[in-house]
Amino acid sequence: MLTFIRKRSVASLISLVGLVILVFFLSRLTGDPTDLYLPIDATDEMRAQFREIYGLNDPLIVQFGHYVGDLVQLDFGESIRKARPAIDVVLEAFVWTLQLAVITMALVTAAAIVVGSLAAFRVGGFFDRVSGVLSLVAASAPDFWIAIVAIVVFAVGLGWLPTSGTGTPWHWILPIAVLFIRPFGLIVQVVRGSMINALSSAYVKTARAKGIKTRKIIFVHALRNAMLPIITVIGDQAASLLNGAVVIETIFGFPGVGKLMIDSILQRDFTVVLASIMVTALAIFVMNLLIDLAYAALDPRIRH
Amino acid sequence: MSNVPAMTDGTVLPDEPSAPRRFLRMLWADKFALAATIILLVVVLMAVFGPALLGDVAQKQNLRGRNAPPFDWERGWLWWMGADSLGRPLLARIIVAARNTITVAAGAVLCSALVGTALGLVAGYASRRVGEAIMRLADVIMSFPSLLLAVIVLYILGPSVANVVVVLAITRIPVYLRTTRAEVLEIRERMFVSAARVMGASSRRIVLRHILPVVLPTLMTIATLDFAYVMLAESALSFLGIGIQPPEITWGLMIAQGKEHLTRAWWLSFWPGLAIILTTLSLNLLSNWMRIALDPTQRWRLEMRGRSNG
Amino acid sequence: MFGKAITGGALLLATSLTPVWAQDNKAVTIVLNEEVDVLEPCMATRSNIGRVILGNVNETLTELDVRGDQGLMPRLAESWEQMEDGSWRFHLRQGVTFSDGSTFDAQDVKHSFDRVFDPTITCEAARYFGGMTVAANVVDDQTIDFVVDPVQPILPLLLSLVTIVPAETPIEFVRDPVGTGPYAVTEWSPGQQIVLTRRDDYWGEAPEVTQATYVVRTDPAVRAAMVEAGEADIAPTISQDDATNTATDIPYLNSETVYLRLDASQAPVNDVRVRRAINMAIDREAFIGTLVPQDALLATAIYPPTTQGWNPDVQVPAYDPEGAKALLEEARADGVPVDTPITIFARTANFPNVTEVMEAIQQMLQEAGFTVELQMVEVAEHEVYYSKPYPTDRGVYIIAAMHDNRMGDPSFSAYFKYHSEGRQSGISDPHVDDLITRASAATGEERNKLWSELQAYVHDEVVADVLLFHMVGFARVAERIDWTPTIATNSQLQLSEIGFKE
Amino acid sequence: MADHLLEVRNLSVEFHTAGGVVKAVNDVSWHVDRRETLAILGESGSGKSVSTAAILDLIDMPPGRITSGEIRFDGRDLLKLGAAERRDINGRRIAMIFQDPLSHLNPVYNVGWQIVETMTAHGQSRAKAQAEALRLVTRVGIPNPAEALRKYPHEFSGGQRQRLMIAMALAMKPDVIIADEPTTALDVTVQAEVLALLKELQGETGMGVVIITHDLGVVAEIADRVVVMNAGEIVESGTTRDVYHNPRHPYTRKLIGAAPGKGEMHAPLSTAEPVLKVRNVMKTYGTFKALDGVGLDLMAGETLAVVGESGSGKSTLARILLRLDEADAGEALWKGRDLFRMSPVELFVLRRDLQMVFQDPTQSLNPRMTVFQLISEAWVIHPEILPKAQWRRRVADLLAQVGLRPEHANRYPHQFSGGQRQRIAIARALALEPELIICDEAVSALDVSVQAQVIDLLNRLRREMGIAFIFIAHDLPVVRDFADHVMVMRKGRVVEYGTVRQVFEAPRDPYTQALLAAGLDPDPDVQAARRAERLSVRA
Repeated sequence: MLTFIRKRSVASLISLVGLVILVFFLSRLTGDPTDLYLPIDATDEMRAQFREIYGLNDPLIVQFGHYVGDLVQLDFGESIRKARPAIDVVLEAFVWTLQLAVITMALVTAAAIVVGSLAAFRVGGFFDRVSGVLSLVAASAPDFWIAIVAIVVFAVGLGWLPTSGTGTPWHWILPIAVLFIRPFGLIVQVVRGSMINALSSAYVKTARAKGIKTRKIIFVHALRNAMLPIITVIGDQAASLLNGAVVIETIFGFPGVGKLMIDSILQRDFTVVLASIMVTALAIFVMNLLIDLAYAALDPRIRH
Repeated sequence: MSNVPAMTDGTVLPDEPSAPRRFLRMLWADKFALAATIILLVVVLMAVFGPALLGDVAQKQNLRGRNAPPFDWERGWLWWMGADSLGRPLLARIIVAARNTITVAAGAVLCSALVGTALGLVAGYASRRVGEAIMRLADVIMSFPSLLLAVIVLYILGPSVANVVVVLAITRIPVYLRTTRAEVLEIRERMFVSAARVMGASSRRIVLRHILPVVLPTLMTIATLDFAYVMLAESALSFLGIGIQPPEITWGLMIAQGKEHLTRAWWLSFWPGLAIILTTLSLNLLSNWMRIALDPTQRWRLEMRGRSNG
Repeated sequence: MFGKAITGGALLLATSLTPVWAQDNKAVTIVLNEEVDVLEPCMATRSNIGRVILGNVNETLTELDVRGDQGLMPRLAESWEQMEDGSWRFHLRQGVTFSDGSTFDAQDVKHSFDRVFDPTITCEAARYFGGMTVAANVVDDQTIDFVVDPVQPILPLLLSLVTIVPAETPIEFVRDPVGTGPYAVTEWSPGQQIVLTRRDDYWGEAPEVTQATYVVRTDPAVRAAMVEAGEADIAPTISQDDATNTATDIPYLNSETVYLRLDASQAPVNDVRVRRAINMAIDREAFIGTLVPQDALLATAIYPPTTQGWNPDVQVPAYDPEGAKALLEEARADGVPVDTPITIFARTANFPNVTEVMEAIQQMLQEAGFTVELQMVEVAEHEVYYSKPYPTDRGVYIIAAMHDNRMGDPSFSAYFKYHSEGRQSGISDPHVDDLITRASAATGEERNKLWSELQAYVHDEVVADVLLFHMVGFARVAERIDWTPTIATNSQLQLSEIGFKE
Repeated sequence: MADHLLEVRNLSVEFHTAGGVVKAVNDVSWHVDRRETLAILGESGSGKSVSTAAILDLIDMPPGRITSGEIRFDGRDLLKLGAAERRDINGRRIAMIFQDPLSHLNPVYNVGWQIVETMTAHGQSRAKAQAEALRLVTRVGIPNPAEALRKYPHEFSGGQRQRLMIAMALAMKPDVIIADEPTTALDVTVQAEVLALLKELQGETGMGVVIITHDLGVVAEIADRVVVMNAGEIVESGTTRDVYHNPRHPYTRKLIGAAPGKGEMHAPLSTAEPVLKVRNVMKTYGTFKALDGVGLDLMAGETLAVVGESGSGKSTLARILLRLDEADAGEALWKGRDLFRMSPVELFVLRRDLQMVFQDPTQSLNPRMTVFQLISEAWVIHPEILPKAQWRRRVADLLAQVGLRPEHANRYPHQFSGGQRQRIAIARALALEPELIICDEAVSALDVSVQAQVIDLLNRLRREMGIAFIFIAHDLPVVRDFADHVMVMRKGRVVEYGTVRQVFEAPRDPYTQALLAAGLDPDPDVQAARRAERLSVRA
């Protein structure tokens, strides 16, 4: 297990280094933050001064050298826009994203497993068809559109929920509900497919011959075997949530890392972009490790 | 041990209908898939002929007739869905926008599928080291923020339909790459690959002639799903203001523009939203159908239904 | 810090389920449209920061009256006069304390100035002092002299842009601004909210609002919805389309002017007939009340009509597509390459309906015989085209932009937009340069006369640009609140101006 | 009619398939009594396991449908009971042992859990069930039973897994045990042990046993009575001895006739210079020694059988000779040139001479290529063999040679039966006009009658075309009729090498002797004698 983790870490580290280099240089092709940060009628002295303060006059490679030099001391640089350490800004936002991702994925997983398993049990049955169409619609809908419609209906029209923002548990309901839809649609389909496979396998026949109750066959015998591909998709979906649900965060005024990322990209706040990439990459790495551990926990054949 | 009896040596082989007829029959058997196919055909027709027929109407502004409500049967059929904030008929715009929408989605899916599959085949069949290197590349692409990529490409190359295709294609490459590689790793151990090697087949021949055809159905299923995904991604880019920009039109862009008027003129973003949902839903349904129709062990489900229905 | 944030999140989940968006009586919630990145007083001229702290937390020596017509009014300065040598002397208010308890005196003013010009931090307020050197000399605790080179006739106006901080403030961006204003920052959770609380020891009259919470929603529909749903009291900017309720949605001239900058160095735009034709081809009236709010004004200058030296005689070019065509033909006959494709670059989300407005303009120009492309670009790319040095490899282009001058003096616009050295200028005309130089140095009626002359000359003779609209913004104000937006609402929102209806 | 323990009466089941409605079983009746063993004998597709699936409510409906008949148990018709009642009978009164225990045991739960579950599902307390599980696992002869309960199915050998499966089936002391091909995937020596265990347990509990098999030897070893099924119908039934000695139905006669190991043994050809000389081949995977100094000689046109149980290294040897795997050491001289040291170009030329027929034709034929494409691919790769114009004709010739029809050329592999597919695979090998064909378990997956046909085909090819064969098998009787020399392998080593007559009639190595002894003879009398002998030895 330890060698496995070490191997994985090395591979991830290589990717991360490549990513940081790529992002660092490519992002700097997209214009000078000076022009974006300073007002349009700023004086030339102010511009020169700004470039001096943030070391933008140095050749790119020198800037990169400085950046890496700081990075090895765990200094992720200063956010130009927010005038404070980029890592603080990112971690603050990431906590929100993490909570959103964890809660959403927990709900999605639970719901999708139940719905998908029941659909798989009677393939072609009424429940299968209804849930099939619903999950497809869910997987096909543009989320920003749903988000706005949801605000108009539930917050403005009915007044049941706050429109946006954070503060109380009520504020979480709409964003989570909207975020829930797409992964739910996708995962239900994967659960269904995987469960159909599992339910048609030989050991299920054994269980039936043993006289095991149907519910137990589905949720104990078949489900655990069907979990591997399901966990893989859950991981993929969770990873994309950890990268930040830009659209949803923007609409609901949720201070997550996706919104931070798009703002920083548009404002060319490179240190924040790089820091958020590294933080999310680390989070996804940890999540992938957890997924591998889950594989091993679920399937003894993988343990070795 | 299957309950379904297999044919023994002496059984006479039943004659099978030709492949196209067979597929038509299977399509007929699944009414959802049939409806989906019809919708997609309509969309394709819109994309092919729409701009030529309605291009001018769709651009003709009428500031005084802006946000005209839908279901006004008095006016021409083009106005049945209402008009947008510049008084242009929404129905005509949706028809014309089909081309860009489909071009972007099809272009991105095609490019990413081609590149991803090619890399995946190499990664799966070449030496370990090459395979690992390609996988690391895939990791980098995967974790490269797609929005940043969009901003970089569109900043350097300018916002155009072709460049949006490039952005979306790059972000989707890893999907095909990983799937292909995983499948290749499994298929290369199969016996018919060994059989080909015993005959002296070259690696190229084994990959292209033996492995690729087996991977292809899976890739096609993914591509249909991805088509839907890319359409949504394109509209999200437009929504965030870093995708395709007017005067080009896509459905996603229409939603993004219409959202400003959502409280007063819901139809501006409703119809293109519906168009997207219907198209992606159709693609999803079709891909589900394909998963069964292309799998010889599942096919009977459709063929059975087709027979009892017809 | 990580740990703290997690606890914060957990606490949040643990809070009771009662909707807390219900408001306490004299507290208000204001929903802004743009993230507040820093709360640095010297950055208060930035609209998102200014709306939170300007006049609320930090005050300035002088203040422009935007509600009445009193012009420049005293705030932390009680009076001022210009000395013989052209320098200015300011007499400061007494008995003023900062929210940290320290007393306000001339040293604080001097430090605030030094901070703005310090090379180790980039303060936005410095931009208004370009091309001049300012020395602040403390005379005594209540008196300070400003020596400006060259002599600056509108220095008191400029001082309405410099916020005063205590002399102890470090020369780096602060996160907890200390000021003399009626409110102090009591909470700032980045990304969530900023809370200002009323100070008891404020020198002036105590305002009605006890506490103000600022939240940010970038989507205009959401901002409008929040006020409607009672979650917020004031949304200073909502979109025109959401402004459907006349009882709560108040339009206001927002000091922004939309225009198309023409680059007179590029053929065919270098021909004045072509520039005139462009102006004549656009049906400005058609936009009013459709894509642009009913209350917007057609522009004849790049600054709003409330500005000094406004020339009421300059007329909006009449919509005359036929005339435009004729002018084009004339130019074509003289060998001007009028068929050269021209690209309009406009910024996405620059103002409401910007895309639609630009699409309509594109069509109008095409109908007049121009070959026009439209490209919507994001802010960074827009900047590439907008400011000098202009790119030379992108063909002939027109840039659509919006300019803000809320200071009431044309000098905040003229040099940048029309002087041949100006950063966003598209023309190079010696007479214009001369007028600008003279007007900037002049005072009183002379000054107004020169500005008027410049306005007419640029508009009618040079045809430097296509002036479109003085824009209108909409604020949505909850029914219980007594507050109206002003032309300065884009840059500040003084809580002391807010009252409650009973 | 007396009341039997379990009785199937006039059962008919049909399935909906791509080819239309198929009657899986038609009007089938049989019964089993206490302490009795009934064998249902049939080849694949005969419908032999359908009726037992119906007993345990294992038929998926759709696509299956029971059209008529009843299943009497305990005086009730099972088919008329509700799902809950049938669940209560399953596992408690009637239990099942499946073929291929690896896939029939749930891979993600440990075996203790699975055995205990059988009991708790029928209302036993967990503690009692756990104690009972330990007893059962001990009883079926698993070493370290307490520890074994915590292990997972993949951690056991095939024979142990089948023992565990039996333990699980016995948990509730059922009245009837149905065993579906319980020994098919097992090595011969293990097969004998498992059958003996079943017999012993039946003696202890007095249960009725229904055993489904395609193997006459199994029937002879264990069954009291037998029903023979073909194409969904019972063609013959009676006591085992009666059916074997006086088969009335032609199908039964054909089946008995096809049983291998009764024909004339080959005499090796006169000594000639060997075409293939293999010396001292070594191969290790990690720490596992797959091949440990293997060597052999093969004369032109002769057949060498390589026999061994799973893990003996026989398949590794085949793969290494064809350079699908690389040997660690050793040499293999093909006509004097070392195969292992050939450059890719030399190897490419050599491919024409050395061909292979794989165990499972379903896997070795690319499912997406037509028969024509499959066979002609040889000439695409080696264009010098045949000009393109003659491909069609030659494919037709080859198909005729292996007993298929020319019009089959345009079909896909899945449209053929297993035996036909293996013929296609042979035709493909022949297309390259090889001098040596390596058959890796080429007939093991086939039904007995088909097996005989394919071996006939190979025999003919050898006679007519002088092709040499290396014939890899796990089963001795199959090679008896076919091989010139036999090589017996065990754990990567050659334990015995000699002419077929030497090996069968005078085996020197104890392992060969054990292999021969464990083989089941289709004659119940022979088996009875052997059983008696075993018992006397033990006593």
